[in-house]
Amino acid sequence: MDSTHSADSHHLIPYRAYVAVWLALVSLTGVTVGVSYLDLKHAAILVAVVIATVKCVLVILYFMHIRYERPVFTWILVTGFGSFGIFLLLTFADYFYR
Amino acid sequence: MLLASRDIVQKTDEAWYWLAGISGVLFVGIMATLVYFVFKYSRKRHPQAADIHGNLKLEVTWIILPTIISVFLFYKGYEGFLLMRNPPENAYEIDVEARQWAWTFRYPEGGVTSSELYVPVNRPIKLNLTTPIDDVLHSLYIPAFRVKEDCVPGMWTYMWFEGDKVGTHNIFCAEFCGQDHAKMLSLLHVLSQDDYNEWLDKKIADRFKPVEAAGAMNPDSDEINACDAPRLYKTYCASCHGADGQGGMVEGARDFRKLEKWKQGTSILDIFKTLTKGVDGTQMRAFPNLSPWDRFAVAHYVASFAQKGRTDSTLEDCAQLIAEYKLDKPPVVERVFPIDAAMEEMAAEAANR
Amino acid sequence: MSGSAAIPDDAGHPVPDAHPGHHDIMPYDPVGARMGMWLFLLTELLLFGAMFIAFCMYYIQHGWRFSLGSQELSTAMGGANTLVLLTSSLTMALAIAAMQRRNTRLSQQLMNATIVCAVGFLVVKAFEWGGKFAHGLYPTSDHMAELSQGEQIFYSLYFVMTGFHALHVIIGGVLILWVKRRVTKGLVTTDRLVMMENVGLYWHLVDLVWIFLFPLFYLIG
Amino acid sequence: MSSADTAPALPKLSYLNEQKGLKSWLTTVDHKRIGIMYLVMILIFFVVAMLLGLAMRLELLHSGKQFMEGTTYNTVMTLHGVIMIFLFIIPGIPAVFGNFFLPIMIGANDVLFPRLNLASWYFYMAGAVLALISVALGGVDTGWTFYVPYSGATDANLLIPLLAAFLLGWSSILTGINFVATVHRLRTPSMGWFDMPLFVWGLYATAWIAIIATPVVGITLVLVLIERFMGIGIFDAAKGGDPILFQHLFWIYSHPAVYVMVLPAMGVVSEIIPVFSRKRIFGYKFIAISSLLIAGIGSLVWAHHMNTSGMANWGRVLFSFLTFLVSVPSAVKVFNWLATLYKGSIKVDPPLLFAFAFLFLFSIGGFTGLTHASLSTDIHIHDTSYVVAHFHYTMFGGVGTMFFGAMYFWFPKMFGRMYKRSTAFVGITLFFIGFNCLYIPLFLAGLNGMPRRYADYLPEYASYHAWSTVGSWILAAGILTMCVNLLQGVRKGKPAGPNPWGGSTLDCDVPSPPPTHQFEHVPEMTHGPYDYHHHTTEEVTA
Repeated sequence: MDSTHSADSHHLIPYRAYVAVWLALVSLTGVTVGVSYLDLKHAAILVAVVIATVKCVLVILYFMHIRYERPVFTWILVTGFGSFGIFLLLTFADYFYR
Repeated sequence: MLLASRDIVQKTDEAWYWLAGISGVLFVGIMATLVYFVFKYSRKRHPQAADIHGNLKLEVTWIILPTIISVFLFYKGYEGFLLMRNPPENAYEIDVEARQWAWTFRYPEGGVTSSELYVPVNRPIKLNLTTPIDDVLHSLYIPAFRVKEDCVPGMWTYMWFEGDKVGTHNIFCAEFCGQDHAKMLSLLHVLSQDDYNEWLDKKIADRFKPVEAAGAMNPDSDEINACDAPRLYKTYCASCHGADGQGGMVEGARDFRKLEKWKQGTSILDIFKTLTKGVDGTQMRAFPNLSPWDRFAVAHYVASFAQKGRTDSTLEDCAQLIAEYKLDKPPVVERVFPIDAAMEEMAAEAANR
Repeated sequence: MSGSAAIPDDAGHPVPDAHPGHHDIMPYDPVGARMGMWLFLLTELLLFGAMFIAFCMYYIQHGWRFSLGSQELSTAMGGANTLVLLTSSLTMALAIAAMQRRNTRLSQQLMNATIVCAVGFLVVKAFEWGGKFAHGLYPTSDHMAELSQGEQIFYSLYFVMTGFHALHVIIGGVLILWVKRRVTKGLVTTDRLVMMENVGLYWHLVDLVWIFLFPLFYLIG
Repeated sequence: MSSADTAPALPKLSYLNEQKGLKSWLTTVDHKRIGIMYLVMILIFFVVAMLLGLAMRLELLHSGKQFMEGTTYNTVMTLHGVIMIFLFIIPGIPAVFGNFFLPIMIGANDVLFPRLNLASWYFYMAGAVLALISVALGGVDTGWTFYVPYSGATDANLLIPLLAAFLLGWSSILTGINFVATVHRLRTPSMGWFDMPLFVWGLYATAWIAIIATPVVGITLVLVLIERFMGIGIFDAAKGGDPILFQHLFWIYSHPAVYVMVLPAMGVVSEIIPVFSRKRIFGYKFIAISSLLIAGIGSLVWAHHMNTSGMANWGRVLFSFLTFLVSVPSAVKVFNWLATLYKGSIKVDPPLLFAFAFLFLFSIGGFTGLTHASLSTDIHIHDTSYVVAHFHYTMFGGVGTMFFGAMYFWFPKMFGRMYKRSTAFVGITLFFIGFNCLYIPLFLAGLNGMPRRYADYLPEYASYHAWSTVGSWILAAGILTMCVNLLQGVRKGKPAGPNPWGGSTLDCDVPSPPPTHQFEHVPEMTHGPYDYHHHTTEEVTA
């Protein structure tokens, strides 16, 4: 059972690391709300999505431990997000040119 | 003409023959090889199999060859497609409305409509397709000209073709649309220019029958009944004024059941004028696309929402209005005529002179 | 069980089975279980992804009318909910970290905090939706029918997407309650933690979806 | 099933009879038993849908109404499509043969999540039961594509069939998750990625599509339900929605779904051809990787289904190009199979004949697919009976044929008995003749403009339809022969022994039928999955 145990308990991440990530997430939320008051027209949605993506990566890497999992997990994620991205892009090929 | 529809047919068929030819050769080749191997290397003749793992050169060859063929065939299809999606600018435009389960073709001249499509020969025809917002998808398909396009609610799509000889062809609905999908058929009549003119003249004459006061004022007259006022009202008025004339579907749309404060009067003739000219400063627009008989029919229908208290007009008033708008003789309908055809005609006239 | 017990562990070596002879009990394979969970999360992602695709395409078609709709939504409420969810994500991650350190009591308290956040989120959401309904802004309402098509589709998407998200919050909350019970009963321990980790992953996914929903709906006005 | 132990040469105990009684089946977590349970249900639904198909052909025997009204025909057509696609061909090979053989072929005793596996079966059954309930309520007439706005407008009860499709989607998602995780975690330690049998590669690629694409269609169908029952108009043009977006979301799943169907079938072909030509598969890595490429590129081509839908012209061009590209990995597979036969030692047994039938029919399906990828020709033949024929050549001629091919190949392993060889040949021949007689006329009718989903047709198409209907009878006779042969084989076939075809994959090392617990020890990979020379080389070194 020892080896099973070692399979399960990866890095013990210090509590304060989680809190630091949380602080970063909260401040990014503040930034995205703040930016929304600037009059950016259609760029607003792009900025919002970029900030959201950064937040998303933080959550995935630290809260969801992907940084400490083996590489195959990253590949699984890349496949999923990549497919979504490609679906989105290819659908744009219709709507942009309508 | 730079692009003619017979080129659509030709390009499409050409692409098809390329596809069928290359596919056929490959298919027969594969199957022949298969049969040959099965006989040549049957266990009886060839008891010990060779030990071959693979061959990189062969693999690369049969990756690159199909890729080249694919790109070539893609291009062949693209050529015809380019033609199909770029109608000539001087194309004769006809609007198509599909609904369960019938086609309505609307011509540019004076709102003429028909349920079968009539077009002049040797003239590019552009069809603008749509479906009413509460209907379902349809697809107009003319196999003889290899063209097809869906009719989508709330959207305009298009296609074009050109008939190169006089004849009649099938029109199908190709997008599944329910119970009578298989019966949603129509015909395409390609007519000579003269026959087409004759047909159009007759349709226009039917549509712009000179108006007489007695018929226009009597809601039960044959002419009024022929106009199908309920359908016209539903199509053009109900979205703002409501199915029961209650108004208020958009801000300021009048309630036809109450007769207070009508800006331009409440009589049949007043409503007719409103339909003809619209109301300035409001969303009420004019409806020149409706024939005079249509407008009288709608006016009667609108007036019927409020039975009591309406001021009636007399036959004399009506006669006066008919004279004012010159409704007693058929109007001159402007023909949509391609520039090059007009030039040719003028040249011919000049030559005759 | 020796045959299928050939679970490669982290190093790729087979792990001897804890229950030899019992075919129907699979060996404990935390990496496999997490992998399964991640694959499941991908399906959730694509499920919301389809709705995000719809959102983007309609945004292209209706652009500024979406902004009109967005102005009607309360940034304060949305922002508050964002903070609540982020905090709940933190407490859930900390709860797992506490379990890894064999601190069961702290872990349970942190899970309680997570559930409180979940309930708080739902309460704010209920007020928000309630406000919309009170203004006659709900599907099939007359007021909704009078709006422009762009605003109609914006609110349709708003109700559907935040609705599905709220459903996931509820499911996630129930899962956390369930896993907390298992911790209490001693079924989830530091050595067999994967069940709790997977619930945690699910909860973070709920957070992830909201991270995108919040700016797209509340901040484009 | 337990009658299997009467024959002397069969193993006394196998997964079939180690436990007895219906309950032991319904609560089993054994991947082999779950595979058999899928097999039974899938065959039942196949026969039902086949009868519906025969009824449609009979209605179309002559022009004019025979015995079905428009709506009745549309309902029968929808049911035929829904059952064949969601209950037969999508789960078909993965759920039956994947469940049974994937763990055995990678040297595991079960899938990674056995209870989830059973849950998938119950999801399948729940979907199936709902589908049957919807039939009892009068069926639906929307076509299996459930296109809006018609699916929002029809009078038919849509709630139950859409829920059924949703549940069936979950069934295949869960199976997909199970397969991917199993391949990653449970391969016997000595088996590297490129030591896996190609059938496993096919299943692996398929499972990925199921995971990635199925949720998209799942939520789309739910959105249609929400639109219909709660008045939220996501796709309703009157409320600012776009009906074409539904088609995008629908085909994002439903086009890759055809690869979900066909990749496992190609995997079976890749197993059969080397075994019967006693020769290592040619270009193993190319076949394996082409499976992934087909899955990958195949996910990017969905909008060629919408070539006339009114989407933007440049979108159509892009998707046409991508569609052409997907033909390349398919071609690579076909060429490699051919090369495998070269200098082999070929014995034409029934499974190999099925593989040849697959090559013939699927090639026709593939080549006619090019006419759909090509922009201008597709505009002409889109939504005509040409599509119907093309689709049936790939799906039925390809996947359906290989479903039966897999049956005839693995039947001895699954039941420990052999079917009648001569009857098998009769069955395949009838199947093959009937199939071509049924669908070739539809190609021709389509080229001449016969639209699809028509309950009736103009007299000029009469002869095509008459031929086609006659073909449907021959085809049905062939399928009947094939099924009866197998059923008789289950009951009184001769014992087959552990390795009747002389294969080299791990499943050939376990008894037929296998015991519940198939591997007592962790199996060692002493030779590759297609290494038919290993006996001789071992003897030589000894």
